[in-house]
Amino acid sequence: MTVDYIVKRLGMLLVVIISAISINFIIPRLMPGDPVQQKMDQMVAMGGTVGDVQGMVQEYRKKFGLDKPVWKQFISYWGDLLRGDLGYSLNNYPQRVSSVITGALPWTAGLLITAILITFVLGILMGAVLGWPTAPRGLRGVVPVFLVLHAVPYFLLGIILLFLFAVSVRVFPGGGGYSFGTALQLSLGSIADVLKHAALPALSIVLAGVGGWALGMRGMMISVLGEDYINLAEAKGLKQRRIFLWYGVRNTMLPATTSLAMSLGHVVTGAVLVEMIFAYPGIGHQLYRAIHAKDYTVIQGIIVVLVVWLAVTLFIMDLIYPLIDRRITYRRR
Amino acid sequence: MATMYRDRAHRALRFARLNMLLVSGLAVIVAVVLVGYVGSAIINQDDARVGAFDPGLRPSRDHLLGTDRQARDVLAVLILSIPNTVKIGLLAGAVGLGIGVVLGLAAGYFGGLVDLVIRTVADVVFTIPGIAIMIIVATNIRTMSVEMMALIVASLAWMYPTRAIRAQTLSLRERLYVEVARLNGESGMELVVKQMLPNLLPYIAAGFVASVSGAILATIGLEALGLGPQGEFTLGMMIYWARFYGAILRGMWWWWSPPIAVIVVIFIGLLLASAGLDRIANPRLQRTK
Amino acid sequence: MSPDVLQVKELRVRYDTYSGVVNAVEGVSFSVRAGEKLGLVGESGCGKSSTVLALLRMIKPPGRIVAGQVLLDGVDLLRLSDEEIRLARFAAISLIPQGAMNSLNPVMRIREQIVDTMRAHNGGKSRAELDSRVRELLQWVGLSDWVANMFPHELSGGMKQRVCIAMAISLKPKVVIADEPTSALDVVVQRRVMHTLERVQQELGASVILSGHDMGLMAQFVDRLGVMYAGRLVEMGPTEAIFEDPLHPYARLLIDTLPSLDRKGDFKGIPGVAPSLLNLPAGCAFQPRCPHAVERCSVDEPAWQEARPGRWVACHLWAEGRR
Amino acid sequence: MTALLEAHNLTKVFGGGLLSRRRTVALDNISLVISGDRPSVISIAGESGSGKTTLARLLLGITHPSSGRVLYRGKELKKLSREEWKVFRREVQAIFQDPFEAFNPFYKVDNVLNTPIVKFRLARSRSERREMVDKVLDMVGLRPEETLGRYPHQLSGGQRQRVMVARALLPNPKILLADEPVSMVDASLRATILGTLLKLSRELNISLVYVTHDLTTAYQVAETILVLYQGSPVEVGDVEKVIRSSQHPYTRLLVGSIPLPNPKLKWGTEAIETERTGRGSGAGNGCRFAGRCPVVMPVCHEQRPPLYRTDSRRATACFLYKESPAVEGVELMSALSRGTQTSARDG
Repeated sequence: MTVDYIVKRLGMLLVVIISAISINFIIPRLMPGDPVQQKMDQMVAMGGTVGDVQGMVQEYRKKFGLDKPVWKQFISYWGDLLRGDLGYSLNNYPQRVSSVITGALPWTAGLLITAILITFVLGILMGAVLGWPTAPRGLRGVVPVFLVLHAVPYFLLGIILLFLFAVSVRVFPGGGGYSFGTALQLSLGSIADVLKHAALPALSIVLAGVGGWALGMRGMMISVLGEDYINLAEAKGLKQRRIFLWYGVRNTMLPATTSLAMSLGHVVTGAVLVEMIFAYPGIGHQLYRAIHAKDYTVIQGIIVVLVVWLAVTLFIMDLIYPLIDRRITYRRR
Repeated sequence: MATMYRDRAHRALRFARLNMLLVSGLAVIVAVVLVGYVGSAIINQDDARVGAFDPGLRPSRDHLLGTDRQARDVLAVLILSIPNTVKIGLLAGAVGLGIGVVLGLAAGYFGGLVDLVIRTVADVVFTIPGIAIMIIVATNIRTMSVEMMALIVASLAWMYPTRAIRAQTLSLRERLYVEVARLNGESGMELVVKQMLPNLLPYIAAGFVASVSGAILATIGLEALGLGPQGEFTLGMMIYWARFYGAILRGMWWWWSPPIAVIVVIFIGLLLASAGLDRIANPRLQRTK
Repeated sequence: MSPDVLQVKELRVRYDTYSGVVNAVEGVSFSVRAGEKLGLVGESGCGKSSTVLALLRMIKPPGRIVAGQVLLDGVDLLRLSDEEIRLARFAAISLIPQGAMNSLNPVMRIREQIVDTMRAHNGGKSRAELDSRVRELLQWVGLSDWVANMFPHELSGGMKQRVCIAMAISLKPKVVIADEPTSALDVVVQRRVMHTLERVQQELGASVILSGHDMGLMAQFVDRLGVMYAGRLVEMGPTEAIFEDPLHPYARLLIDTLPSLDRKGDFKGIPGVAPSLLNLPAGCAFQPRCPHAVERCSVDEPAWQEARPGRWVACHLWAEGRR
Repeated sequence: MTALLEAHNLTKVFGGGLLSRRRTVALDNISLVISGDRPSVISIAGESGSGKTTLARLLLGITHPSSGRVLYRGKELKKLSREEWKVFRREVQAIFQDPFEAFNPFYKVDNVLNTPIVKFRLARSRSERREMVDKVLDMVGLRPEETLGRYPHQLSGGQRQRVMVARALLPNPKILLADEPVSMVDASLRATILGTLLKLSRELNISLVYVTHDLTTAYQVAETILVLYQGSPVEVGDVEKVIRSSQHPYTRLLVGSIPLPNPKLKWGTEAIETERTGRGSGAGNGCRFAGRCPVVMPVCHEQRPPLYRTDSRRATACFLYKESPAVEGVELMSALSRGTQTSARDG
């Protein structure tokens, strides 16, 4: 791995983050209407506290820095971001956006990382075996099932699972991250409770994802099996298992990781919606609530987090490639 | 003449047999679209009006799929929703694909700086979770319409086709037959249109399918979040309202399951079609039995 | 004369394709003596690669071996169980593949790939023992020690092909099959690789079967030559004798078409095109292009027979009493 | 009289742009002259990586040299007007190595034959067009009824390559650049195709540029030969001299490695170096062959040898011949392109 390569990837990472966050800043300001004004109008319409609405709007505008010229806002926006300050929630004024996010992030991270890893490993294994000429018949029979599951978007599968296992048969809780009214602690009971709540959301991500992975992996496996080195490995008298793992699967790992990276985006957005379905206390659920409450600062903050998360994950992936395939640093030159 | 016709028919049949996937995928999609459009013409549109019947009725002879909490006939709403969702998917897919083909061809053919700019922009946008941008845009739009929805979704449906077409153009550009065509006196534009484009068709078709399904997926996601066209019938909005009124936890399965079923059927159709197209584009995947 | 190590009898390989059945190898019989270099030469699609791959039972679907025997020291390789043939591969009969460029696993170091071959057959050796064996093998094929630590993309084509030779001899097989081993290499590199092969072959005392399309390479390398056409052997004999006085009209024409530095500006081709294996002419497959064809040639398929001591040919011109 | 096609000191460097640091010199100071007053055959010989295909692309105007000039009828390619460019495009034609890739799989064979007639306005009517196609197919030994109306995959490799020759003949070229035209064709057809090419070049007054790695066929076909090693000319001159009594150590190595189809003339068994060893690996200022050269001298690592004119019709880029006068490539090539009739077999 060359310094050159790392620097290039790092540059790409910065470009992605900066442009996405800039878009995040610019788009709302391009749109007609003033979010604070809108928000105030809404509050006035809903609650009875009719006072000096215009005065309040002015005050809020000042507080959120909306009275300054756009370029100044842009600079202070970046300054705040770099300090980790995402501002206040429009809805629950004294609460900071960053605290909303830090409260939700561990839930999402835990759920997503586990689910994605399980999906990836299961899918890859299934696909690799399916691509092998002597795949067991039983496994081939399962494929259509997973393909149909794959055709269902994550969160729709979540709805079905919710109905099946939390409404019809009440084996799993119908939502949330832990049982209402209990305090979270490091006890076996508490952990089991958390796992129970995470099971259905995770299952929907896994079930919907495995088929796609398996299909993709099968394709890669078949094209690798057409390579000359597989033929020679067989001629060398190697055992099937050795050829399968070290000559077949090893060589699909690069394209597989590439597509893992590419699909992360889908998984992340899909997972956001899964959280919404299960009212799972991660950032997806927070995003849904913020959208409903038109809490723009929280929406923006969560989107910044999503963008940075994805960009950083892809960057890490990029750093892993050369370890998987030694040719990569040469090829990309 | 007759033999030529028979020959063609024979070849079409053989192709259909070889590519059952593509044919059955297309058949599924056409069937859904027909149900949507023909059904919309047949049913009584008033059945889908709020308060038309009693709310929350279970499926019965009168209401095959029951009624929802807003007292609408679920079947009527479902049928009226299909054309709108299909419309958003096709519109967004076509716009996305159009942009993708033009950019991909330009990047692949001109190379150099043009390629660098297009590739970087596509890579950057690809790395940004699309739904994030769409949420930002959608939350800032006062009244959402079906067409607006399609445009928003299309703005993020062009990267996949751009990348795929670019990669293919890059490899086609190096093909010897393009060189030969140059020696035959063909100019730059002719090389693209006459030599490269025909060989890109399977990729373009695959790109279209990919961007249509991406667009439908994104649409439904946005709608489920509550960012869809509130006053229109779409499959995603059906799911949104069902959730909004707690249909899932209340066990009103007849309300939320039909739109999911239709969406799944559409996606299966698209999946089959894209697998079929994949076989044409990468014949190596075709396993000889 | 040394005894035969390998006897191939009435070998037939068939491919079932969408357009029909292709008989890629049709009743090929020959034998290889100990320490001999045998060549199989022919144009593309003549069945030479299918023939040599069939010896290792490496024909992949849609192809299959439908008949014949491959006797290695009297044991029929085609009748062995899957595990037995696996153990025989490379230990008794090994392969130097056609596309050296792509025949090495891109994600494994050269050492591992050589060690893999040895481990698959006699597992229990220590790391140090295997390492020194790798070094010895690399030295044998004229490569330095550091090559062991390289990945394939870091080596040149000629070096990769020599790594393949090192693997092929690592278990001291009786027969080494070289399937167009230098077809993608430059002439200078080709010469070097062929020298390497010749040297290790002599030291090892193994027999080599070289398949290829280049008559020049055959002339330089092999002791005995078999000429193939449309899935059949049409002539076989000592290389010098064939070049001096080819018996089969196809072999004669093939030799005459070769450009050489002796004759200049004299271009002779073989008229017509090679027949499609899907649709062979009746009788002798070469008959439509043959300048000496007689009536019988389009009726009977000529038998494979010994026309002179040590010289085999399949042509009616050599049936008893003619010529 | 100006020559038809001239290449003056062509150098082509790849990479070295903003994004890639590595520069590869694909071609280094190559000159070529084709007078065109009679059909001549010049061969460019070299192994893979010698830059011969890059040279072919430069001569066809598909890529541009990093330095040096390509002149057509005395005018630099870059400066040709639109009309002149059309003439150049028509008069300088090519056939390539791969007879499979040369066809667009989307079209029938007819397409590649009709296009030049349409684009260069060679025929006034459909029937005239058909006549022209039939005529060129006949010239290359193909029967129109067995060729036209088919897709490329329905023809054999030899047939396809002949269609490509026919295509190149359609625009009535003055120069035909043949880039490894027979290396992917079966042995039994090679001679036929080369023979056809040579015959047509004489009959139709077309000069051939034969690019190849195969010294035997180069010897068979060409009058003049240019041997390249890693983008540099190592030996240039009459083919008889260069092949029969090679001077440059690399040419000798090449000639010595030809697998002669004669079991009685075996290769030498002296050790040969195929991988570069030690310093002077071609990247520096010295002779590019120094790292592999059996007779390397200290000077070889320090300086790039110029072409030394060792006799009237040949030059060698090697310090072994530094007693002979150095010569400019263009000068030598113009001399070679003139009057071979008198001196082809002299010296």
